[in-house]
Amino acid sequence: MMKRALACAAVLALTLSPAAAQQKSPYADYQKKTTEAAPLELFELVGEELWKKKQGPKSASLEQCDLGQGPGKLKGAYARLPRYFKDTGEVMDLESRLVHCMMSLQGRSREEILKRPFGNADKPSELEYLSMYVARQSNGFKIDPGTRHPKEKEAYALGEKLFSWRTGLWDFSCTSCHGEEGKRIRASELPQLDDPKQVSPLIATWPAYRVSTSSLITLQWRMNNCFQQMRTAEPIFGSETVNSLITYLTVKSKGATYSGPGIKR
Amino acid sequence: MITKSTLGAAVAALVLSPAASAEPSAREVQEILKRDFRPRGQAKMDRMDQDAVQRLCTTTNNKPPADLAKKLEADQMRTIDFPKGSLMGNWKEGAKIAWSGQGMQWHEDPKLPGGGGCYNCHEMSPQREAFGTIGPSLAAFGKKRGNGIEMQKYVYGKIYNAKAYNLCSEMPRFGTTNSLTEEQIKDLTAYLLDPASPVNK
Amino acid sequence: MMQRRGLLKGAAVLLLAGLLKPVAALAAWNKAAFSSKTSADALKSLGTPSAEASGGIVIEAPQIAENGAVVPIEVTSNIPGTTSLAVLVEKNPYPLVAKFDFMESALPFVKINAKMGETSDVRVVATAGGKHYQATKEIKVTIGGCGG
Amino acid sequence: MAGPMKMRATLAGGYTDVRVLMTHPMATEQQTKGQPHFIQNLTVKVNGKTVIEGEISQAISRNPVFSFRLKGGAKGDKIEVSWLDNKGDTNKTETAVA
Repeated sequence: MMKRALACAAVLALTLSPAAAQQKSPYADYQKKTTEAAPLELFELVGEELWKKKQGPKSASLEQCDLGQGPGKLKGAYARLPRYFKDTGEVMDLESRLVHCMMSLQGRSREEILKRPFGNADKPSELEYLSMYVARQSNGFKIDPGTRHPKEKEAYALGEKLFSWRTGLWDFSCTSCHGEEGKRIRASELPQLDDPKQVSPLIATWPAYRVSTSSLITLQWRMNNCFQQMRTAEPIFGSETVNSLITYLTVKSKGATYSGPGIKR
Repeated sequence: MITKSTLGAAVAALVLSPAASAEPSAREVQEILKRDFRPRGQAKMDRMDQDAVQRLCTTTNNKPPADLAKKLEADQMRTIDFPKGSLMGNWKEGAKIAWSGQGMQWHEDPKLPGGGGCYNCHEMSPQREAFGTIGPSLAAFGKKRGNGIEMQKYVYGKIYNAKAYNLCSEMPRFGTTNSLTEEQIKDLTAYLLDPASPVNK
Repeated sequence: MMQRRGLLKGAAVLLLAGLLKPVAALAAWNKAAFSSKTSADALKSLGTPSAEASGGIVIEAPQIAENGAVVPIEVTSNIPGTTSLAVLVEKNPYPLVAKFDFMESALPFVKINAKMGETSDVRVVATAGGKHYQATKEIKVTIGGCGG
Repeated sequence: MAGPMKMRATLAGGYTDVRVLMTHPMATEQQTKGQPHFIQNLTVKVNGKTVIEGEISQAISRNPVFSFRLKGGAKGDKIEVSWLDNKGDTNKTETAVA
């Protein structure tokens, strides 16, 4: 039964842009119903347990983690990331900041934390569970990443530059697939990611539960997987490159209402 | 902390125009990429070095000056190794290569044969309804254009190194990068040109 | 395959070993119905070989599902005295997906996520007052977008 | 051993809405080369009394989510949901109607 799903035999060709798709896609009803029925709460629950669990050499929880709104303040915190953090001197997205908190509060090493940054259906990663839990507390908040600090401006500018930077064995840039409206890769519509109208509904629903693989996916994973398909070397988790691309896309989505965690196909 | 950084930003905005202060140079971007990636599996760090073609297409937003493009296209043409005789292989093998999207990724076994991933971007045979639209439709390609030796040479060369024909094409250089073998490219050529191929039905 | 294992026997062994609470061991699972390869056979095994079409059964589901791995299906019976609902996907290798018995204050309503191998009719059979009723709804399944 | 469950039971215009989530692979024969692993039975109890008995197959999606409805109900009613899979593994969760 599921073999056919793996054969990648798509039947329906969509030419709608995602923005228009919200009203017109034949899948709109399916996506709405699947979102309502997705087991997101399960993962958020595990994320909450991990947030409160005492771990690491310092046997501490993450409850005092400062995601930009003060220690332990979770409401709306995710919607205001990425942003510049004075204590590290870097622009950080949620996952980078979580790694920072695990290191500083729990005394754990970066190597140990990032041994398995991306999980699978059988075993999501700690960072994926935590991302779901933290992101939920921003549901309904306006997306408002940092844009005023010079470092935040730098991150945006680097992200913009990287977006059209051709690289890797096959000469691709992000714009190869995401630079024009109305294109498809196989049967999947490709959003034009430098268009705020097209990128904001996507940014508003990460992290997400991926229906086709029953796994949790985050923005760090999304960037990593795009580079994998671009046939580059592997981007380092939470590096300036990855965080700047996330900053670029999130700033493009500024002002939209965060409605995640969501589902992806 | 928030007040402070806001203040800092305001001061910075007064002193410097944000675009001028923030925009990294191509050299800086290249250095950042070398720092922020690591080799994994078959994907080594040399993949992060922008070559002249990638650099020119990036800096000119894929619209290079004509004379420079001509020169670089000629360089790229010299990378193509045209075999003697017919360039048409087995279209049935070509079909498999066109359908497969595998190959050259860091998690993949480099010993396994790679695919062309052609359907990611092109319409080809009516047998496959899930095709992309990043590249032009290649439906009935040989039927429309014939399959003489000049056409064979064009198709073979285009798959081998698309940049020899259109410098800033989005199509990978399958032969030049050793992503496909000579035999595989011949099979794909047959898939596009052989009258028996489903592409031409 | 699991059909050969025999749940009750397995449970009895576990019970003897003191590994399973007795309450779980009481559970029954209609192996014959769930192993049937056609919905007709499954319905026979459930003891509902024939059922009359009824507008009292409402199947709320998307007309077209992007991915067969998760298809939300909501079923309500407005037929008075409904005591059970069975959900079948006609074209699945084993059509019977689930069967629920409702007692006491439970309303004949359930919402599930089902797997569908391909476009198929979904059939719901309700039992009320010893009689059987049914309704069907087609759900199209597009198995697309294997990328990211 | 079994992964977490989560349940919510809320009063909604004349009935109690119960939504329950279970962590389970719900692996099919095809996925496992003939060694499927899936929940077979689930039971819903209200204040200790069984009100729903479900028998389910491998065609229920991974990490099952079910919604049920109970006539009437009152704040504080104790709802309990338990499951048993084909390998003899079980889990249960309970909550009070809010």
